[in-house]
Amino acid sequence: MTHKSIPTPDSFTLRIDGTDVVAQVGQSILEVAQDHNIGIPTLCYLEGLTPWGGCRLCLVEIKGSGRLLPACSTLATEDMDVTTTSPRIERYRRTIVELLFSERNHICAVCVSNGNCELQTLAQEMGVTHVHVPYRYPTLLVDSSHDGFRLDHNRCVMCTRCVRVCEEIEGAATKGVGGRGIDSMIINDLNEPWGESDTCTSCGKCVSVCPTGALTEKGTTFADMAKRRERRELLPYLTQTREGRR
Amino acid sequence: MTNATRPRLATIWLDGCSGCHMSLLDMDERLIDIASVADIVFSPTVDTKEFPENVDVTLMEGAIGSDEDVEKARKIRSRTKILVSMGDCALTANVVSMRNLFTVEDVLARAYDEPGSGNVPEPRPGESRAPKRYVPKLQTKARPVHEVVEVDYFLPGCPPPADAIHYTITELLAGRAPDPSHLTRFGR
Amino acid sequence: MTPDELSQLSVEERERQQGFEHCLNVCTAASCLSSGAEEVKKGLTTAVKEKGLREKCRIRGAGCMGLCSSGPLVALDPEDVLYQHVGVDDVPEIVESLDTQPVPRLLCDTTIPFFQRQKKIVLENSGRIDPERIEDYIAVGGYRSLARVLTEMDPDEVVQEIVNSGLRGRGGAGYPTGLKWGTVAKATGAEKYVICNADEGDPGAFMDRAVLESDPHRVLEGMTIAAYAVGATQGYIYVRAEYPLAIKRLRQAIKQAQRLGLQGDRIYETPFRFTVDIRLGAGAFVCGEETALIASIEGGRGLPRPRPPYPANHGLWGCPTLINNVETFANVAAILREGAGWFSSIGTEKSKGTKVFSLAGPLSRYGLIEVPMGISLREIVFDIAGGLPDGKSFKAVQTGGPSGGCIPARHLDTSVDYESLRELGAIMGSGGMIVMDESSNMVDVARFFMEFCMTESCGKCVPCRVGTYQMHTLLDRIYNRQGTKRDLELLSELCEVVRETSLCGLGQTAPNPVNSTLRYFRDEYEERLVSDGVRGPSGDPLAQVEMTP
Amino acid sequence: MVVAQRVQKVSHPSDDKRWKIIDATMRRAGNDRHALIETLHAVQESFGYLGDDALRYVAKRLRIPLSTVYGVATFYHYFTLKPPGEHLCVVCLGTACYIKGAPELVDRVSARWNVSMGESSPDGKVTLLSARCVGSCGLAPIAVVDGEVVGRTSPDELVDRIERLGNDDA
Repeated sequence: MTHKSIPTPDSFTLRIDGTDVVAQVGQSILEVAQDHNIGIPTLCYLEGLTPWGGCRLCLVEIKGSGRLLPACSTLATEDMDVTTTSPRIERYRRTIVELLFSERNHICAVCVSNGNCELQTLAQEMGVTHVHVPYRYPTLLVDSSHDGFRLDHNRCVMCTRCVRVCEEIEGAATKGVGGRGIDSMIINDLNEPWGESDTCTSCGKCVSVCPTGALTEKGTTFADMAKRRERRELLPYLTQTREGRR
Repeated sequence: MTNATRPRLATIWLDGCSGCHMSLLDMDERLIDIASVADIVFSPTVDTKEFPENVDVTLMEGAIGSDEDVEKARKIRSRTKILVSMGDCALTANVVSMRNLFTVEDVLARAYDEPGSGNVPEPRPGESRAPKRYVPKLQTKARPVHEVVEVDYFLPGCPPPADAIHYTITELLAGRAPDPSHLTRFGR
Repeated sequence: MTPDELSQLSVEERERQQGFEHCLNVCTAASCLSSGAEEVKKGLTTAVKEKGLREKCRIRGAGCMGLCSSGPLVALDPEDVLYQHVGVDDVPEIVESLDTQPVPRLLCDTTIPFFQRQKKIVLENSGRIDPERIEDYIAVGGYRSLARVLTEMDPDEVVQEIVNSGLRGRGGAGYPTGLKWGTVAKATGAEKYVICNADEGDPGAFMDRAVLESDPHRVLEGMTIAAYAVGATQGYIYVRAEYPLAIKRLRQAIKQAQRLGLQGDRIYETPFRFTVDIRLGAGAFVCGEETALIASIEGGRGLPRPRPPYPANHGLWGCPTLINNVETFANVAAILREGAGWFSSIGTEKSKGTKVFSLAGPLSRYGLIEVPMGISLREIVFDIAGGLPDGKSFKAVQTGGPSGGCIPARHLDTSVDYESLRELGAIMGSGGMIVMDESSNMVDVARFFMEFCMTESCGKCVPCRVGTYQMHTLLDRIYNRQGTKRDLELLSELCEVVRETSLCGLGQTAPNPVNSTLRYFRDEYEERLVSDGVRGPSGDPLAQVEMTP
Repeated sequence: MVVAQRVQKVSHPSDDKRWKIIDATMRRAGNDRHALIETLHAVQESFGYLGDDALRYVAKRLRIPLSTVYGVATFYHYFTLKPPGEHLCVVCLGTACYIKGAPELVDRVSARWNVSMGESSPDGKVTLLSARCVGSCGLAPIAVVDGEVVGRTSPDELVDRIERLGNDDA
C-alpha cells in the first residue's frame, strides 16, 4: 500500500504540475497524482481493475516524450516531469467527451443515471455545452432479459469496466466485447440474452462499476442510483481482492 | 440599432415539450425586470404571428424535427444577431431524438395507425391515417439546432433552471458572454 | 548438417542445374498466377515431356519477376530472354524455338529502365530460384551467412554489424533495426522471441507477399540470424490468412530447413537452437501494430496496449520480443554476406540500402520494384514505370497507404528516404505506391483511406473508434457536396485530436491521408463546400449588438 | 480463475468426422488457450463458418470463457458466424482496385442479389465479401468468384459470371 509523503527505500520524487511529489516504485502517474490530490479526469479507469488506457481522458504531458501518455497505465519514474493539464490537453479531453456523446444515444433527461453519471459529470466539469460533431443515432437494443439487471447499449461508453470486474474480480467472465471498432458491443457469453447466461452469477458488480446508465438494476429510480454511486465508492474490495491474489 | 431603441428579445419553441418555456416563466418577477429594459418581440407568450426583422437575442427551444423547423430556424437565424440554443432538445435533440432509432414511416404508424394509437375506427391494413397535408413533414432524423444553423451560445438542461436562463439573458443584455456552466448540466 | 556439408550441397545442386541446357523460369507469384501462369507452366512441362526434352530443359516455377503488368512472364536461362504476356497458345512456339532464335512477338526488352534502374538485394533471388526447393536457395549461397554467424561470430558482433549497416525497419516507421536488436539482446527474460510481421495489411501493398512467395528461406535465414543475435529460441511468423500461397511455401520451407538441420536443435551442429512456427492472422489491419500482433499471437483480440513498456522488454507472454517486418529480415543475410560497409554504401545518409515498392495505378509498367534509397519519385514514376500511358497526366503518388499521404507533381523530385517523405506529410510506409491521374478526386481518396481506418479500428480507444467514424462522415458529406466550411474546420480539428490522443499507430496516423490531401489539394475540398446561408453575422456576436438600454 | 492441468473430456457436438480435424489442431498446440485463433481457422476451413456449437465446443476444450471466444471470433473479419451462400464473390477493395472502379462492382452485385457486404443473399445463392488487396493490383479491378480470380472486370461481366455459375447448378 502506498504512503503519501513519507520517504521509504522504495520511494522517489517526480514533478507533477511543477510540484515535487513522492511516489512509490510501481505506482502509475495517476495513482501518484491521486495520492497528492491532483485531479486528472478518468473514465475507463477504476481503482482495483487492470488499467485499460482506452478513454484517453487521463492523457498527460511528460517532458521529453513526444506523445501524450495515459496517466493510468504509465509508470511514474524518478525525476519525471508531468503536466496534467494545459489548454491543448483540455481541448482534446473536451473533444473526446463530445465524441462519446455523439457515439450512442445518451439522452440524459430520460436516463436512470441522470445526475449520477460520470460521463455527464465530465461534460459539466469540462464545460461541454454542446457536441460539435454530428450525432450518430445508432439503433441499439436494451437487454432486459435478466431478472435483476438491465443492459442498455444506448448508454454504453465501452469503458470495459464491467468486462474487467466480471473476469478479474468475480471470475465469471460472462461479459466480453464483441465486434470491433465502432461496432464493438458489450456481450454476454456467446452474445446471448443476459438472462439466459449460464455463467452469470448475478453478483451485480458490473452494475456497480458502470459509469453511466448502461448497466442498471431493474426498478431503480434516480434516488436509488445515487445510492448505487455511494456504494461504488465503497468498493475497496476490488483492490483488496487483487492484492490478495498477487 | 441605435441607443434610443431597446434591445429586442425573442423566444421560439420548435420540436420540444415547452418545458424550457415553463422554466423561463419560472423567472417570475424577474421577467418584469427584463421587460423593463428590453422588448420581447416574438414568443409563444407574445401574440405576434411573423418573426420580426432585427432581433437582438433569440432563445430557441426544441430540436429540428420537421421541414418547417428547418425553415423557421433559418429565417430566425437570418433575422437574429445572437442565437441561443435553450435546453437539451435544442442542444442534443434529447428526448425528441429517441424517434431517430426508427424510420419516419414507423414513427407515424406508431402514432396514427397501430392499436392503441387512439384512432377509431382502427385503420384498414395497408392504409395509414398519418396526415398527408397541413402537418409539417418530419425530417429523417431530429437534430440539434447547431447542426442546421450557427448557434452563438448554449444553455444546457432539461429544462435549464430559471436561474440559468435569467443569468444568460442578463449577461447578454449587459454585453457580456454568458458561461452558464455553473448553473447547468445536460439532463438537469 | 555442417557448414562444409552445406557448401557440398550447394556445389552439387549447381552442377545438377548446369546439367540442363535450358531453364525456363515461369513466374508463379500471385499476379502472374491470376493471369494464367499455372496453365503456362503445365503446358510447358507437358510440351517438354512430349518432345523428349526433359533431360535438356528444366521448367521451374519461380518467384516474382516484378513486371506484373506484363504477366505471365517466362524467363529463359542462360539465354537471358524474357517473354511477356505468355499464354498457353504460345507454348509450342517457345519450346520449338529453344535452340534457335527467341520468339520476337513475346520478347520483353530487358534493357528498359524498369530493369536497369532497380537495385536488387531483397529480391535478388526472386524469379531466379524455385521457392519450393531449399536446394535452389542453397545453390545461390543461401544459409551461408547463417553458417558464418554461428561458427565465426559472437551475438554482439552480429548486432554490431546490423547497427553499422544502418538498416532501418521496413515496416514503415524506420526504427533503426540494430538498435532494436541490441535492446532485445540486452533485455533479461527466461525466454525471448523473434517475430516476423507478415501481416501486410496496407491496401495496395504486396511486397511482403512477393518476398514470402518468391524466397521464403531468405526470411527464415534472417530470422534465425536475429534469434542468434538476441538470444531467442522460438520464432513466429505472423502471416495473413489471405495469403494462402505464401503460407504454403513458408510451411514447406520450414519443413525443409528442419530436415537439413537448419532449424531445430543444434543448428550447424552448434549448441544454438531455434524453431519457427506460423501464426495466421485473420483479417485485422491493426495487428500490424506490434502490441496488437502480440495479443493476436497469444490468441486474443488484436488490441494494442499502451507503450511503454515496449515489446523489446515486455512482449510476447511478457518476454523480451524482437519484431521485424518481412523485408527487414530479408535484408539480413545479404548484409552479413557482403558486409555492413557494402550495405551502408547504398542509399542516403540516413536511409541505407534499398526499398521494395509495389507500384500500381495508371502506369505503362507496374509491379514489384526494388530501388536504392535516395532515388527520386520522378525516376520511379517516369523512368522505371515509364510514366502514364494514353496521354493521362500525373496527379499524385500515394505512399504509405492509410497511414501515408498523397504527394503532388511539384514534389516529384523528392528523394525516397524516410525523412524526406515524412517532411512531405507522407511516409515511406511498408511500400505501397499508388500513382493517380486526373480522374482521381482527392477528397474521395481521403475518404477511401478513412473508411479503411474506420473499419480497421479495433475500438479500444475513443478517439480512433469514434473519431475515424466522424471524420469519415465529414469527408462523405464534403465529397457529396453537402459539407460546409464549418465541417471542413471540424475535420481539421478532429485530425489533430485523433492524431495526438489515439492509443496506437493506426489512429495516430489515420488523419495523414486527410492532412496531406488538404495540404496539396485543398481546392478540391473547397470547391465542394456548400454555403448553408445560415451562419450568424460574421465576427463576435456580442459586438453586433449594443445592449445598453 | 482455476486452470485445469489436464484436458477435460468434452464430447463432439455431432458425429461429424470433421471434429477430429479440429481436435488435431488443438492437440498440436497442446490444447493451450493460445491456440484459439488457429482452432477457429480450422473450424472455418472445415465447416465453412463458425457455428454456435463449434464455438461452445472450442471454448470448453480450450477452457476459454464463451465471451472471449465470441470476442475473438467477431474481432477478426476473416471469420464468419453465418453459413456462406452457394457462391462466394470477394471483391478486392485495395487502393488500386478502388480507383479503378471496384465500388461499382460491389454496388451491382449487391443490387442484383439483394445482398449487402459481408452477408449472404436472402436466396442463399451469393455471399458478398470484400478483401483488402489480393496483391494482384496489375489486374485491377479484381473479384474472386469461388476461388477464381476475375481480373480487369466490369460490373456487367462480373454479374454475368456469377449468374452463369448459378445456372450450372440448376
